[in-house]
Amino acid sequence: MMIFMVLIPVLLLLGLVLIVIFTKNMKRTRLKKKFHRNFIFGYLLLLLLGLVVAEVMERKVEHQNPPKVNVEDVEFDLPAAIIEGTPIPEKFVLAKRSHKVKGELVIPSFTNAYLLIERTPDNSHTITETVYTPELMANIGDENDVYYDVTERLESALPIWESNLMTVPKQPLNNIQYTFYHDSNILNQFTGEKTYGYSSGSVSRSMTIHLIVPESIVLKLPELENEYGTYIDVIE
Amino acid sequence: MTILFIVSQQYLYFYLHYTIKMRIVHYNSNALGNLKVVKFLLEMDGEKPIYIQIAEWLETEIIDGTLQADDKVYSQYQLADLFNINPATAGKGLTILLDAELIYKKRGLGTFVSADAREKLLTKRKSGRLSRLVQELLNEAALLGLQEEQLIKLIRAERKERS
Amino acid sequence: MFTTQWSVNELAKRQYLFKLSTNGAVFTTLIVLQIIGTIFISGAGSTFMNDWGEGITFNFTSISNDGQVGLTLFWALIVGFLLTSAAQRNESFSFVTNRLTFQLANFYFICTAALLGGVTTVLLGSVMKIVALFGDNIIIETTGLLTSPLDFFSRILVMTAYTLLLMMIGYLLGTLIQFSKLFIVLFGLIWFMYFTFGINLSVGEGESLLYFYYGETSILLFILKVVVSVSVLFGISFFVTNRLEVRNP
Amino acid sequence: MPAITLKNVTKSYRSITVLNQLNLEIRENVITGLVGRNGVGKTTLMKMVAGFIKESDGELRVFGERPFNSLKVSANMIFIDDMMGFPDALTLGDLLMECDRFYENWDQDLAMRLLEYFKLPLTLNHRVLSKGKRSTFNAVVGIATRCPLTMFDEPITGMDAGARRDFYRALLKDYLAHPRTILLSSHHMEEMEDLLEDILIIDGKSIAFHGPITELQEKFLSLQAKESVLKSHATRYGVVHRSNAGPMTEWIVDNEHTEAEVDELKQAGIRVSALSASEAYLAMTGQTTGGVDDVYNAMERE
Repeated sequence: MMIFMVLIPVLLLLGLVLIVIFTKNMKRTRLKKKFHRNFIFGYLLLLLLGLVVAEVMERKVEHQNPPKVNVEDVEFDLPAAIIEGTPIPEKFVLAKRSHKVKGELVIPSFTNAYLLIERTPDNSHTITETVYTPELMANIGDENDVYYDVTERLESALPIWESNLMTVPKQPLNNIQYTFYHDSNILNQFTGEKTYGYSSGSVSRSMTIHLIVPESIVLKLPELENEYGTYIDVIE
Repeated sequence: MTILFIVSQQYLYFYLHYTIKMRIVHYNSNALGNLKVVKFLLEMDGEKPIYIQIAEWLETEIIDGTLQADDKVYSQYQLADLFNINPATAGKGLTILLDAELIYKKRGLGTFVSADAREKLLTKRKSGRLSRLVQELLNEAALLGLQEEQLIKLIRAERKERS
Repeated sequence: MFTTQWSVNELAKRQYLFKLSTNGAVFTTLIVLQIIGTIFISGAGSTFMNDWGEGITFNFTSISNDGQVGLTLFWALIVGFLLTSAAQRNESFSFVTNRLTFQLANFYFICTAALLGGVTTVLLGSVMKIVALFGDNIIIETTGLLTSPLDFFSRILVMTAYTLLLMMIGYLLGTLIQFSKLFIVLFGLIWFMYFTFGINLSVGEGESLLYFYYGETSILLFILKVVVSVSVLFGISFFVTNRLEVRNP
Repeated sequence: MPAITLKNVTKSYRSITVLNQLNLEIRENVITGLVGRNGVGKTTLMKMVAGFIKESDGELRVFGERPFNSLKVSANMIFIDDMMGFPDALTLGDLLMECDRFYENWDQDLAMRLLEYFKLPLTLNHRVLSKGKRSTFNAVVGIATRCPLTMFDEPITGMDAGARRDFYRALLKDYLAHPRTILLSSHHMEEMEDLLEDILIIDGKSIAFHGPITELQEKFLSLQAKESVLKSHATRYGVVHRSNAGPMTEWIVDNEHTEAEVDELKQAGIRVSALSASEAYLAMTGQTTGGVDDVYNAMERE
């Protein structure tokens, strides 16, 4: 470690020397006065053109920044809200369905979803299902911990019901691309724009399926002790 | 410059040929005005000072009639250009002639050849230079141990050959 | 006898024009650096990828003109340094100058270079923005020239100010080294100590010197700070160079 | 008023004194030759006059001004030497334009014609020129700037014989048309001596001679004979330099002879001749041929 600490300034110095030599050599090239002048003005013209194009494109190209969420709003505890019955914002609800099931409910093992089963002392054969959307929020180097809510871009597949069988299908592949631009922080000293760091993070939650199953229906769940076991909670 | 060179007329010789032994004597006048011999400037085998050459060249121009009496003489700048030398040096060449009264100045017009310049030069060459050459001859003869008759014989023989 | 009489201003102006015509390479170097930076550093952007099990791949490209800003500031330091070279002095002193006009011309040149650095860096922002606009799902967190012209010009001002500051620092370092080569040893030592033992030269917090400028929120105070700093840096350089002999063996 | 005045001017670098207590007046509008052996401080003197370096002690005035940091002196002076820094980025044509920018008396037409004559295309870069061509270009700049004080330090370095002749000719012609103070240093004194009015010889950190070149020519006589003859006849004159060239011994003596004395010498078989200015200079600074013989003679004796 100490060796590394000693090496850093040496390497930096070496880089500095290399750049000095490079710059000096630039001076020594046989480029003439006229070349430099044309080069500079050509470049400036190109940049101005770039500015105009950027201004026009910014208006022509459709883009809408995803909604921003503050860090404290990111962690809405959905399971707790479900269990405690506190109101859940409408935007989380992906589907609300009910199914007639006789005798038993068979659920094969699945991945990428959280299943919450609530038993009711009800002898009807109706299972109420509420599917809550998976969530994805990304922080792109925002030092103030503001997240972009990109949940809308996620595609998800709803559980499939066939008589007394509920299958949670494999979720479709979600490949989300974002291109992010901001001006260098140093330039924004007086513009009031945010400063961006160089680390990013994200918060995500998988799809939540909430089933209200009457007690008369026998549950046939996959082995709880398997590696996905924690994805299913049964509230008696 | 406080030192002023005056070239005494009777000791001033001009030479047409570099190979001939020559001697120029300079007099220096000090502030009191009495003349005192200070320096010799001799040209033996080496090259002559350029201003002497200039003076000489002008002399020759006067003797061979290229420059007639009352003709305008080259200015020092023309001479400088002509000989590729410093104008001050050229001026010094002119000064030699001025001091010898071979040329004269007309204010604002330039320098002109004196009426008696050619005459003076011819006399001087006869008396001055020739006698000087005779002196040189006698020096050489003494060195070789030649008698006067032998010397005269030599001269006669040379003359005969030429004629 | 004298035939020519120049005023200091007139001559400083002419020396400045002379500098502009002889130091075109300084600007060309900046442009080459910026282009290289644009292509290799920021052009590719920085891509972050997150993968959740089998389902989601989240991929985003962050584009900014940070790279160009860094390169331009680095260039500024080097250029300031190089302007003090013996060759630069000899070139100027081949023509009419004294040390004052030489210094003034250098200063004007530095200001020009700083302005060019400031303008090009900010304009490169819009070039980078175009690159971003070709991407998918664009997030743009900046205001353009038309949406808020004041912000746009404040960016140019800030960048120019920092470039100017760094150039003057490079210029002072170079001047001191020209004055005595012993300064190389001193600077080398400081540099080494700084990195090896983390000895902090600035009083108080680690970033206090930088924060003196960067932490300033009032644009007027910022300008004042920069002007005063540049004057002090230039003053020291001038004081040192005014006694410097040119082309001495 | 003299163009350049030095009163007790000393220049030293740390502990090394290069020029010691110089007193000097260079006349205005005169071409002065500056000669001396290598390293006697000719260039140092010129750089001081140019204001590049500062005198350590004494009073130096150029046109009545202290040259160090003087804009007036800089504007009215040009110093040409082969170390002149010209920017690489500029072509010869660009450089001429820069001269035009800085020098009021600059004659662009003359400069272009001279460059054309010397076969130096305007599109060339200064850096790619050969040594001789570079000297030629610098010399052209020196002539065409027509500065009231023009200094050339070894201007003919690397030039071929033709270029040297042309340079001296051009300098003279321009001087005749536009008289100015010119300071010219060169090792090739014999080539430039016709051009000079005054000569300044620096030897041993101080001035050995300063005055019209004709005065220098008249300063000495050369006596050549067998050593025994010289010893018996010529000992009363101050001998500046002795050397053995072949079987003859040459003594260079002060020229303070009467005519009779010279006759006497000649009768004794001594060859008496005048010296050219450059021979006189070499004698004064101990550079005449044969001087190095002493070294070998001394070694043989041991």
